[in-house]
Amino acid sequence: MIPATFDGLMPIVILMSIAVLLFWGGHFASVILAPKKPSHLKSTPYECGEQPVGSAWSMFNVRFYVVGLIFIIFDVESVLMFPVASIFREMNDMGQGGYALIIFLSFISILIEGIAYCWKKGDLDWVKSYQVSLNDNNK
Amino acid sequence: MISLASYLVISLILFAAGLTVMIARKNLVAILLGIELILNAAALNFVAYSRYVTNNLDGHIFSLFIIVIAAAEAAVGLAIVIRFFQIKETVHVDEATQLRN
Amino acid sequence: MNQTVVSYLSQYEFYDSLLALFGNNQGLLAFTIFLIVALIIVGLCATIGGLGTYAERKISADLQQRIGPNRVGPYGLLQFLADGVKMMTKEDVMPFTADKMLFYLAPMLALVGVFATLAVLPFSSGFAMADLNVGVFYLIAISSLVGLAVFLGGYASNSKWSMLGGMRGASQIISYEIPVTISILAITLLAGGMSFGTIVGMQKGLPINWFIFHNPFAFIAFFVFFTGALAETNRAPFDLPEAESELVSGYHTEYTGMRFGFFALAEYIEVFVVCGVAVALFLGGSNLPVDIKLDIIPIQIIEVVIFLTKTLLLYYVVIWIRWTLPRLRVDQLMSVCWKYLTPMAILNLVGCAIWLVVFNGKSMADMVFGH
Amino acid sequence: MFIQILFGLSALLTIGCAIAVAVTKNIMHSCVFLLGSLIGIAGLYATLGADFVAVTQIMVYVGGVVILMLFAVMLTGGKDYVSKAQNLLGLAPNMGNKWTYTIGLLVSLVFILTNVKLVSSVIKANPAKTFGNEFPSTVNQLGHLLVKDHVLAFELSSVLLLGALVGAAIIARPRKQ
Amino acid sequence: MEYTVGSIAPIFLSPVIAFVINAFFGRRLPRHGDWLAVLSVFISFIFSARIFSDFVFGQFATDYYVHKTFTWFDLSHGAQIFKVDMGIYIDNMAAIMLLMVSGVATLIHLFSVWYMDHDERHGRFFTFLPLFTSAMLGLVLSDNLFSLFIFWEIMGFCSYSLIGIYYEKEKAGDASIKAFMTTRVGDVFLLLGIVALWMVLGSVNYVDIYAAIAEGKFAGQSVLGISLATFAGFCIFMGGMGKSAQFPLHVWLPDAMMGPTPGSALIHAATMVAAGVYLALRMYPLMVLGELTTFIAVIGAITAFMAATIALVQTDIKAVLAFSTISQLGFMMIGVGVGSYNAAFMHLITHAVFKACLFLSAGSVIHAIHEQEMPKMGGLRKKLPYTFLAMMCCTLAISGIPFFAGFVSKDRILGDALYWGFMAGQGPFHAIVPILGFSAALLTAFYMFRLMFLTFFGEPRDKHIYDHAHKEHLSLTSNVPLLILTVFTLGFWYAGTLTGQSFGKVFGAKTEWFKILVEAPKVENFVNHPRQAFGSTDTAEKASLPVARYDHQSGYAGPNPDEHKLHTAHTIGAVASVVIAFAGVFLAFLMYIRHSIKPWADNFSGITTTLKNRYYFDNFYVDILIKKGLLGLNRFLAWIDMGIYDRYAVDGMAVVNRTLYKASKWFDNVVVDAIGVDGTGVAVNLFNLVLRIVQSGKIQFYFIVLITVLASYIWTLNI
Repeated sequence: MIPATFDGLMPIVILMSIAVLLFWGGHFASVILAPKKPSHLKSTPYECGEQPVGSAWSMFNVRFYVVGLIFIIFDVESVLMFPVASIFREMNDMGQGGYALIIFLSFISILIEGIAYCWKKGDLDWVKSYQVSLNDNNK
Repeated sequence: MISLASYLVISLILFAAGLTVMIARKNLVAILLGIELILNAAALNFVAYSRYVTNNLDGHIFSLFIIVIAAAEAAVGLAIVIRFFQIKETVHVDEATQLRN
Repeated sequence: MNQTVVSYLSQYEFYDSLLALFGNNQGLLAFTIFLIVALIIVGLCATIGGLGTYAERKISADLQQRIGPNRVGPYGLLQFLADGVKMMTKEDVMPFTADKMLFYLAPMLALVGVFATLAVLPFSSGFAMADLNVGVFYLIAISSLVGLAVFLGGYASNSKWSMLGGMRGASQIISYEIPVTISILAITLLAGGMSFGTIVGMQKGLPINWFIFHNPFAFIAFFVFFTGALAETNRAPFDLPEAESELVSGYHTEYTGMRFGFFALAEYIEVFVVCGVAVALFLGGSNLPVDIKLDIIPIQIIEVVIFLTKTLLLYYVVIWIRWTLPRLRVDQLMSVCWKYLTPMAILNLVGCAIWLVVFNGKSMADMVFGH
Repeated sequence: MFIQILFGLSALLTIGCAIAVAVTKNIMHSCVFLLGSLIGIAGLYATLGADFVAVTQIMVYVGGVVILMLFAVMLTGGKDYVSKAQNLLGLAPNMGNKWTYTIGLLVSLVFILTNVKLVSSVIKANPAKTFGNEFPSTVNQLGHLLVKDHVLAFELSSVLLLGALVGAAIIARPRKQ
Repeated sequence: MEYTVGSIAPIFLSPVIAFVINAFFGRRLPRHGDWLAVLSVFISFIFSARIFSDFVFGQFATDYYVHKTFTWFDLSHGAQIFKVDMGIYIDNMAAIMLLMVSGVATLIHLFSVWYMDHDERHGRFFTFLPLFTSAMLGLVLSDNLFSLFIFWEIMGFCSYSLIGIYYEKEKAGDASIKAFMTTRVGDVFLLLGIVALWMVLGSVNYVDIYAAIAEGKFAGQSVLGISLATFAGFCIFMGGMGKSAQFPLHVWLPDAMMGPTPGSALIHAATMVAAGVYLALRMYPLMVLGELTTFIAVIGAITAFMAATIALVQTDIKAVLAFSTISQLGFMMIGVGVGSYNAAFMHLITHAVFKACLFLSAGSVIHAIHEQEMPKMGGLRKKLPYTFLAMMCCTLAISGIPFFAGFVSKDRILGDALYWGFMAGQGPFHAIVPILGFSAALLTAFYMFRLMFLTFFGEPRDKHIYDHAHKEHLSLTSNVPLLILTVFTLGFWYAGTLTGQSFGKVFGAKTEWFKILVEAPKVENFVNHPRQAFGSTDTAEKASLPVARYDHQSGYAGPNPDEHKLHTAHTIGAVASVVIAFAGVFLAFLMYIRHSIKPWADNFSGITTTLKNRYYFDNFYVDILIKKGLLGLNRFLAWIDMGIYDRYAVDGMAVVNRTLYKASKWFDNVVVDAIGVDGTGVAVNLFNLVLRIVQSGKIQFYFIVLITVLASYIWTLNI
């Protein structure tokens, strides 16, 4: 096994730089090649030919946030599960598979509890979430 | 070679930036941004010490959990901000005066 | 394990002479090799991405009993070059209400996120640029930049269609990241590591050794992964962020010229990357089905060809799905993710863990053929 | 050599973006600069050989926290929402004015001066070390630590996240007015 | 035999799991999860049976034990050791106890499925029952007084919940509170005892205590001027008195019959009350060292006699059984006191079996006729043949008729008491113990047969009730548990050669396996006791079992030089108890079947009233202690409040105030108005300015303060 070196991280940086350079290059090319005839009407935001009214930066529904919320919790839980998952086979070979399984399953069970809660409370319903929570409050 | 001091200085600057954000900004979301910066400064210190001082991975574990807690804190904090906005129609921190008096 | 192109090449004699050529500066040599390989891969992927647009149009035409592009080059093969040139020569329009900085930044973020994933894609046992210990994990993490780019693109345009598309796109991408991540977690569990080298190395031999056939749960996990990946790349039937019949063009409504081109390029390369990851994780990657005694270079070429063949087959499937299935509604989209795919993915993960402990890491093939 | 370059780039990104977070007047830009800063920190983690932590940083922050913050900005009125009541009350603007910045910078200065003392003592206590170009994989060790030494924290973090999920969902869920 | 945690832990854990599941998901489960409770306890029973067969049939020596510990918490700092171990301690006694508890509990659970069917508190009942069982099993398994105390309290809580399960009934609520509070009195003492031991020994492990006794660590130690052994032993015994309902803390047990009958069977007959006796047996060396045995014997004798007399006049079928329980517990305490260690333990086991059976039978009767008053019963043996059979056998057993379990054990206790009282050369005062014991035995036989005759024999006294009684059919949940328990009321299970340790007279009760397997811990064996980590398999060598045989010439092969005398005492005791038992039965027969003797209630009305009022104990506690004592204290405090505080402090204050008022009026006019008001306004404004900055409610300001304070703290650090 060849130990990893920091040079192994080089491709990531190189590729990112290539992406940036490519972007700049393309941009530069378009600056050179593309015609430039700006007009006010041309640079209004597209709204099916109508004059846009107001800014698009308005308030959005909370359900977007709730989805993001569930996502971030799951994201973090999966982050914590990754190291455990990658030593799972090793522990199993060492004869500690049962222990690892219990640890792992109890972790996952709490995860499942979270999704079950959100499911029950209607946070996973895109349309109904508002009505469901209205009913909840009436109880 | 990179020394421990450089990491500490970076972390210090991060912390100071976060501190400035937290004090100077009046937007609750921006204050949360400052908190993230401060937490990251701390986590960076943990990892740096883990490599330069203790030579074990406990610092990594610490910063892992800092990240976890920061995520949880951001989730709950932003939820509170959103709720606050729904009630008060503003995210200005000095308007959060319900508990006054 | 942890092979990079450089460490792979360093096993051979000509590496030493190369090293001498660079004045024994290992870092510089590595940089040069990496740069060359990166350019090759980027070129390859850009070509594939470009050909992807051609293939998409050709296949869709086929499915709809049309001819499709046929003017530029033989069979219209050079159509994508023509498209590229067209984009470069289009006027670059930015809405005056836009957030200039973010408008500029968003396509770049998408491009960076997609290109950075290429670093760990295992084209062959020696042609992977980097085999990080956290390979798959890195890939998931860095590809979430694309979701951010979609959101920022939608936001920066300050157009209602873009904003809606951006919000939808971001929430869809982050939602579908969960089943994908958990399916990958199941594979990590089975392989006992996150590096692509480990994962692909575990699947040596006949197709029966692939992880998709390792156990029933992994089999389901593949489909969960693939569905989720389709949604993450905003492909039909999950192309809600850019649903042309509802949102004009979604988050890139306001993008023109080269910036639009970069968004499109990023999207097509991401589809390619996702297919490649599916191949590496579930379908045996670049492994040869049998041991062939050949020189190094031919084997590498064969492996690359195998990998590309599998990937392009999946790519075909993706296009096929796009032109076959109708688009989901946004509430269906969310319920598919949270109520079907995520519980299934968790179930698969639990199932794989239990399978691993109960059968002591044996696959179905091991039990049938008795290793 | 590469590691120094990586460190330099990351440090530049981190510090530059962190300062930009503090300086910019646009909350959306502030979030995006925070993203840059966090990616820079991930790079710094990479230079410390903490590959898993680095990727976790990207995964959680880039994929999660920053998107959540952007959502929150959108949900609280887009770019920079200033309520009418606020104008009437004559409060400082949301993104601060020169007075708030003066106070903030002063406190930061105090903090920096204080910490210079701490940092210098730490550096005195820890003689410089040099490391080779190699770094061992941390994933497996982290896994073992999580499963063995820190198993309680591991399980409890799951409970914490559950609590955060439930609590935040309850708080954020739309209600009848 | 190798014991791992996996083979021991399920005994305790499976009912706990059933409890948790039933507590959280019981409502969702079919039949409220009663099957789960039964199953879980049955699993415990199977694991216990394995341990039992290893220990008893494997003929382990008396001093062989399995002791596994793990560190619960360790707060040691330097030389100061503060470490608490938890663990498992199993010897022969615990093995037998485990089998008894889990077996009886299984049958009771099974019976409850039938008894509690269609009851509205079905789910709640089956939530607490497994928890209760697990606590008792945990108590038996525990290796130290701390964990014993924990399980002790869990049992207290469970009994509270089970007694008060019909909490809407005022009597049930009161009874549960009474049970809880009365046992709390004992528990406080128990905790005191544990703390006293802990302070001196630094450990409350049984083995550590035994070792300390052997090493003489108790010598010279004293608490409050009393020697430590006496103090700790007394306090621990007080705990046992509370739990085992000994005089004078017995008042809760009769009231505790308000709960469902199977609950009573489990709590107040078979297991929980046995915990006190079990504790006394475990701490026997401490009691001996503390010279408490006489005290214990006397308490036991008083309890036995007193409860037996009260039982004579009770008309509620469960009340009779409750008092008989107290009486039998008194016998056990006599056994502990007079040094008949294994007989006391044996009586604990036999009593658990037949008393559980009696309670279940009573439950069966109550379920059939929905009536608890015996005067309204009669002639039920035709309607309830299986219950009658079961109850008859148990009554024979409890009365001490030969060939039944009670005879075997009670006879030995009485024989030892006889020896202890008359022949061991002690003072004449000691004779009171055997006398009261034998009297109680007589009364036991009498009142139990009174119960039988009133319930099952004769003509039905209430035709209506009799006609509405359900005819009994054999079914797994209703009668079979009774019949199974009935089988084990036969004497030969407990006597003689069942386990093949010795060839001897089967019913002669002289070479019982109990005698060989269970004996008081020999403390000197524990001095260098081995400890094993919790997870390890058990590897300690078990000593081969010395076979004790009775020899007419030299007595037992035991250490007692007076074996021969003892044997004589036993012979006398056996004969006497047989005679007494039959006399009791005959008396009951004459009174309630032949009616040739009038029941004595009419002759001794004063005594009967006293007995019916249970010696006015409840009245004493309520009227004297609480009303007089507590209310008197209250009144005293009220007097202090009204008479002293009000009169002098408050009224005096008024006078002072009035004076001050005059002074301040002047002051107000001159100083305040002139200087104060305006000045105060200015001052307040100034003060406000400062305070407003500090107490702004603005989080950012707090943050600034925080950082500033932190910074200044760091500056003061000398680094």
